[in-house]
Amino acid sequence: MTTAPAPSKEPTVTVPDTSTEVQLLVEPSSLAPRRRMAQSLLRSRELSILAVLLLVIAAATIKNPSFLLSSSGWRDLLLTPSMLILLAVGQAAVIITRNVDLSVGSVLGLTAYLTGRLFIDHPGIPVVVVFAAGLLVGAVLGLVNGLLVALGRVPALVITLGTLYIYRGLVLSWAGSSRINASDLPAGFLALGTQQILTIPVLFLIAVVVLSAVGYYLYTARSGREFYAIGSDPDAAVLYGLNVRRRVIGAFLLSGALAGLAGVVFAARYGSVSSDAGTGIELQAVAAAVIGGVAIFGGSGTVWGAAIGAVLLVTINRALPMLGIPDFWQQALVGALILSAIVLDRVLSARQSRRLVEARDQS
Amino acid sequence: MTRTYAAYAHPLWRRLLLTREAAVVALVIAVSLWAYSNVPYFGDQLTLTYLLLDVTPILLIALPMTLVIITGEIDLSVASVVGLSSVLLGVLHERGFSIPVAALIALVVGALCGALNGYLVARVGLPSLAVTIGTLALYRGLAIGILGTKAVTDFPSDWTQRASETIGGTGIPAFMWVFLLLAVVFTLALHFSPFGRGVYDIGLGSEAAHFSGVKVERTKFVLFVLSGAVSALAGVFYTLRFGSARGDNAAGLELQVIAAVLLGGVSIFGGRGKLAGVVAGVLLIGIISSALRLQGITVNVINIIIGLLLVLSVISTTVLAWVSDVAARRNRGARPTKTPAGVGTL
Amino acid sequence: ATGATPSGSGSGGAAAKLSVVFIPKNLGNPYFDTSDAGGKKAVESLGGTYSEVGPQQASPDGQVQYINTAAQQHVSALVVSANDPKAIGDALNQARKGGTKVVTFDSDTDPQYRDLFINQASPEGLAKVEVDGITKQIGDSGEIAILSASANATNQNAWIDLMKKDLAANHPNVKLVDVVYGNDDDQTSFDKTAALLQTHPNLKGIISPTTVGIAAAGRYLSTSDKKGKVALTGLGTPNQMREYVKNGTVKEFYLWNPADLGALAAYAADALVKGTITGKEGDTFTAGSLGSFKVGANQTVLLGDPFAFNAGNIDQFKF
Amino acid sequence: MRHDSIGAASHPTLTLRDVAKSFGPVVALRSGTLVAQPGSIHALVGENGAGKSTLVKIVAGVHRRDAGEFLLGGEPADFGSTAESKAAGVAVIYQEPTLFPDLSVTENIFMGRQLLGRGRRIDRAAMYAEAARLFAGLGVHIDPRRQALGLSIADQQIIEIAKAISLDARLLIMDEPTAALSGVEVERLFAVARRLRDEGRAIVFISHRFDEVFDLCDTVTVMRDGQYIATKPIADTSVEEIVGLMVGREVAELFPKTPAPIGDPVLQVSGLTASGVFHDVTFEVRAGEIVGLAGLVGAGRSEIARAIFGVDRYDSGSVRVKGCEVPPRDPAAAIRAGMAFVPEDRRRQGLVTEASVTDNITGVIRGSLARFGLLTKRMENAAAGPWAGRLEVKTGALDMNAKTMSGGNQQKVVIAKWLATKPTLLIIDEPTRGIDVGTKAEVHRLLSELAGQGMAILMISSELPEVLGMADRVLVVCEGRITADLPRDRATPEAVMHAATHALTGGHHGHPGGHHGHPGGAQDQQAAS
Ligand SMILES: Nc1ncnc2c1ncn2[C@@H]1O[C@H](COP(=O)(O)OP(=O)(O)OP(=O)(O)O)[C@@H](O)[C@H]1O
Ligand SMILES: Nc1ncnc2c1ncn2[C@@H]1O[C@H](COP(=O)(O)OP(=O)(O)OP(=O)(O)O)[C@@H](O)[C@H]1O
Ligand SMILES: [Mg+2]
Ligand SMILES: [Mg+2]
Repeated sequence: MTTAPAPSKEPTVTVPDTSTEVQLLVEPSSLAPRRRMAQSLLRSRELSILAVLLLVIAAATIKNPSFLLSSSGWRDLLLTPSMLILLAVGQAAVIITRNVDLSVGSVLGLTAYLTGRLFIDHPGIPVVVVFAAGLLVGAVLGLVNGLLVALGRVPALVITLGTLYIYRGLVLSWAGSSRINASDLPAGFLALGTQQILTIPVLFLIAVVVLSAVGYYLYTARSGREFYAIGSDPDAAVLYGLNVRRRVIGAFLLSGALAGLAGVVFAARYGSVSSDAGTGIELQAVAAAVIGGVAIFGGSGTVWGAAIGAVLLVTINRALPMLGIPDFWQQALVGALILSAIVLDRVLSARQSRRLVEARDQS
Repeated sequence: MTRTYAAYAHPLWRRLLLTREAAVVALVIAVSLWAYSNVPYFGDQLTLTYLLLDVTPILLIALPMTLVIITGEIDLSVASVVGLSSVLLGVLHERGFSIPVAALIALVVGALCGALNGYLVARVGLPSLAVTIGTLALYRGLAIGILGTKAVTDFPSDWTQRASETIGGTGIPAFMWVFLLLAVVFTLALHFSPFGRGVYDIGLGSEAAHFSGVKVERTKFVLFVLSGAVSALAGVFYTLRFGSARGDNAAGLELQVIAAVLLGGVSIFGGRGKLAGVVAGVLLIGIISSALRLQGITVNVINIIIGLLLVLSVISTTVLAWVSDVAARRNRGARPTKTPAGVGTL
Repeated sequence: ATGATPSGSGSGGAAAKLSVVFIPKNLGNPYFDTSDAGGKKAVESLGGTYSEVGPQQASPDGQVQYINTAAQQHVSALVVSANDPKAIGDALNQARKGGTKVVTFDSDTDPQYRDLFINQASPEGLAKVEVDGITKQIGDSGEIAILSASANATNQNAWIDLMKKDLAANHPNVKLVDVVYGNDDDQTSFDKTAALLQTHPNLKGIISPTTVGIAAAGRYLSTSDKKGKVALTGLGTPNQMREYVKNGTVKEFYLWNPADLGALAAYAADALVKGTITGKEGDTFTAGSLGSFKVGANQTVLLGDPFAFNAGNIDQFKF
Repeated sequence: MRHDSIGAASHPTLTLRDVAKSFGPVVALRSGTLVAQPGSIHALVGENGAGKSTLVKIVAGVHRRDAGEFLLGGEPADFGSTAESKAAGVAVIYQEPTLFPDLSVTENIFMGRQLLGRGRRIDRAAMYAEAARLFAGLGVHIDPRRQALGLSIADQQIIEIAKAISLDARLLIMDEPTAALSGVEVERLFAVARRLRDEGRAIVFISHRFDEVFDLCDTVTVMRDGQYIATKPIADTSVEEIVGLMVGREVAELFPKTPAPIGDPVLQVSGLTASGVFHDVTFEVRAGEIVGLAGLVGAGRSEIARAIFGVDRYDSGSVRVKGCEVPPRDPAAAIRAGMAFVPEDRRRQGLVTEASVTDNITGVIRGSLARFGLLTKRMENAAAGPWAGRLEVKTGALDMNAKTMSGGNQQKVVIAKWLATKPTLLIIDEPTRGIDVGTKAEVHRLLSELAGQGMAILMISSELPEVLGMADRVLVVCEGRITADLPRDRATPEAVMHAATHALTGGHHGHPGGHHGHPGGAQDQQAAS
């Protein structure tokens, strides 16, 4: 037996041969940190979607300056997508774990109606309590999804398709044909729908705060990173000893809570709620995430991308009439946009993996 | 010295009766009997007619959808193809095309829609869930774009009547012949042909199927094309039955179709399921809806019931496996042999 | 419970108890809530059974299912607001074959598919009152737009045609720049209003001849910097519009009394079922406290003139 | 029979006694026994399917044992998840790399236990630095920030190793970590392993390469068919003895290739190239001939076979069967031309494990079974029965799921499926991997018999004795090139190993047991060969 070098504190090992040591010494990267950051930013999906968004805004503004430059234009630009941002952020978190949540539209409808009911049945209830109630009810509904998916070990698509029907059925039974009108809601709450702080709408601020919190969590928390690991390879995640069930339940809980919050936002923004509020919006939320670069089979993408995707979807809808495209064609354009996003994603990732393989071959 | 084997581990009755399909069929019979004796007017011929007319589009689309899901893919764009073919039928009719010619063109366009899905999924290798969410928006957008939210309603009445006329005095819509024909074709293709075995193999292990010479790409492509064409046929029927071509016809139908297919015992992971179960699943939803409507119960409760059936039907497998696992463990008296496994995914 | 024999009433509902099914364009629509409530009161005062069913979204295929169900049940009368003048025709005729009387109200089908149409107001009158309202508010010149329900809603389209004619003939300086469709959906109507204001910066007025539309437009306008600068009028219910009349977004809007409309439809249905009228021109019947009505041309009964709601009178109305 | 190798340390780090584990009908482990001492490297050897990986996974908490004793540091242990075993100080390198392709290399190393900075925030800079240090220690050149996607198998293995080392565990288990590594990388790994040993940790090392076992380890435990056989100090044993214990019989008797008349060429491959994978591969296989394709794992043998069969693409070259060109990328055409292909990954490529025995056996021929395009279960069962019988597949009924069968029986089903196509050429990749000894002999007899009937057989095997025993001619593949074509009489282990390692820079081959490694051992061995 030879004696190995004395154990050092650092987990480094003296490399057997000095000549190879020099040659093989690893540099973290040959690029300066700032340039590397700039490069990876330039290549990121988020940035390319943002560029498309800015292009759309620019085109619409040139055609009609009030699209951006009037005070309503600026406000609507931020306000209109707020609700979809919330949904897309939750959806992105779920998709990153290689699941999907189709029930968000129904959850939104339920909490939107709940919001109105609370104001009608408990006059004078503080707005904060209503927001908390929406968040909580959404979280509970999301938890049900999460438990069914994680404990039942059944596909999320089927479960949330089922709960889409169930939750919608609950709203319909509860609301019947009654509806919430603006006059049922207190002025202070309705004002939230349009209030601005330094020209930034409050609802948009809420969306951005949520987005930042979730984005920060997913990027910097251990458990946040585990969302990605689980989506990237669920079997490997089990071998790593990650608590897959807890994270999946957590993702659904988050998505439900944000859909619940979006329901309250819906009530504040539109001022009237009928029992079919939010019908069909789940596919928009999935589409926003996909456009924003969240891979449908999990593991990659960011909530920032999903949020930009949501803004792009909504803004395109608003800009097309301005560009002289009849609004009837908008949906077709959205479809084409989704498809090109997926195809682009494939092209980029193919190029990326080719680049990585080449890098390996050369090293 | 060669061994000989029993073909089956279980007798025929067990293989027929202890299956998901049998359970759904039993449920259909039970619900029908209950409705027949408890729901006023459920026994009427008219009920049968309307029930079948209502489920016909779902029945039609469920046929190719079953095959698509068995290969492990999904097609969310079907309802949009229904809308698009409806609009085409309307617009072409307005331009003076005869109904058969317009319908044929609609079918071709439907097949092309399916071909785009198939190309992106099978050839390019993109996930079908994402692709068909995109084409769901695209095809619906084209439908609405072509016609706006206007409607074409002046279809010749002999054609609109043909869509809902019944066979003699049976109360069964004549259009069921078309479904029956397609159902026979799809059943032979899926359950009694080499092609169908390939479809199952792709769903159970597409790599192994590829290694055995199954043309995985081509099979998937063909199935998406079929899905588009049959959806277009459903669109033609839908248009003539309601005498109205609108861009938003059948919006949301895709989820009903998928719910029915899954309820009928098809696994969303692919590889499992039978057309008989799917047809029973569609009928089950139709019968429940019809019976509840006749009792004056509205869509909300129907929604809840469909949702619950769907959730219960998928977790039942897990629950049953868990129960038999517990039972086996108790018999063996061994320590738990738990193996952590990944949770269900898409 | 029925056995195999088709019970109920195979041959006309004369012997059976009066049963009336109301099918609005869609459920959850406050206008129809009010009108159907009026119908309910009337049906019950006549000793009949009332029910209301309908689709979630305002589409003809959704309505057909409920018409079919009513036909299966052999109800004595159907009161329908049609989402399409033709698409639900076959289903209605099927029901009539089974002995059900069909009354349309609010939005008509082609005459061959129903026994009677209860017209809330003459289309000419409605179109005129809305055009007069908006032109007065904008000083008879400038751009206006219309926010309608779905693009194939029979009544709205008829009114829009009449408005266009009226504008061309009597208001040469007022330009109708756009007609958009909110599909009687809160969110869509709201977003369309926003788009309308952005696309046409010089817009001075909006007519929304649908209650969901005018409420959504009122909500958007009252929260935007165009409040008070863009006039809004149309057909709305006082409960939904109270807020916007009081905060000055809307000066005046119009509507008949929907509850009366529903009640009149119910009385007409009853008269048809009892056989007091057959629906031909010149028939007369009494509609409870609403008085006596006469069937006009095209088997149509006219409710009366629309009513103008404004800050001065809105608090007297609770519907 | 038990033999605790290194004297009486206070407590062995790991003690397993008579541990058993079954997967449904498959008994993976009957009585696994292993005692690993601190400050010692313990080799675990045994044939494919002996149950080594299963044993490892029980210690790691992936599986729970059905029976037996499991002590860690003298304390009873029973892990329900890998998190628990990690917490108890067990680090495992699994046989198959388990990386998250979407995440960076660094995240892969630290997932679940990332270094935290202020506010429990992940400290990426510290992690990158730490990863760079780990890689420097292993002497490899991997950018810590790059994505794991696209890494070579060797690089993936390095990352697994870095991951395990960084765990600072008292017990490190490595399940075939060297399978994909080159000589230099192996030497660096060994240096690290020795250092860890000298720090007093216990290491369990699994490998099929005896030279490595004798180079690195202190003690060796042999397993066979899920059973503990023996534990020996390395110093007191020899390769021959270990092989004897592993196989349980004389090696030679396993490979009863009987000479058969060699006929015309059936398969002619010329100039086959797929850039980055294999280059200019040219050879032929004749009727009645068994050609063995030997080489190290990762040499590209499977890729060559897959390209010939049309599953994978290739850039240039041609494949002919009986003189007719076979189109590329079309397995169906290859099958029509008379090819059959038993792939190496039975569970994913060979079988549709979720389908029945019948469905699998008729999987390729059902097109020809169909009458008027129609096919019934009855027709399929009638066709499958005789083939299952001929290979003596042990199953209750033909509609049993292939999943429930043992590996050997599964392999019989795969072979039956291909024999049913009546091929003229059989390509068989790792014919006996994970198959028990009895079945192995049956498979060999069958191959021999088929060759005798005039079938051309191309056999890929990582088991040198199998190749040498069965093949009429041995082709050796090294780094994607054919480096030797040896007739039976010239195919000695030395010749094959020389050709197999010919192009490798730090190849370590030759005589096992000779060198007890020390830094710079790679160069020494190179010189010795
Ligand atoms: N999850 C499983 N389900 C069913 N059978 C399994 C499973 N895992 C392993 N086996 C079976 O258990 C037996 C032992 O496998 P194991 O992987 O432990 O062997 P090994 O000694 O590691 O072989 P190798 O040298 O090929 O890695 C094999 O027959 C294998 O097919
Ligand atoms: N860049 C890569 N990324 C992922 N897998 C790879 C890569 N390169 C090679 N592999 C895989 O590594 C494995 C070993 O390579 P290969 O099949 O060429 O070796 P072999 O000589 O057939 O050895 P064996 O069959 O004994 O493993 C194969 O499964 C191959 O697919
Ligand atoms: Mg192993
Ligand atoms: Mg191989």
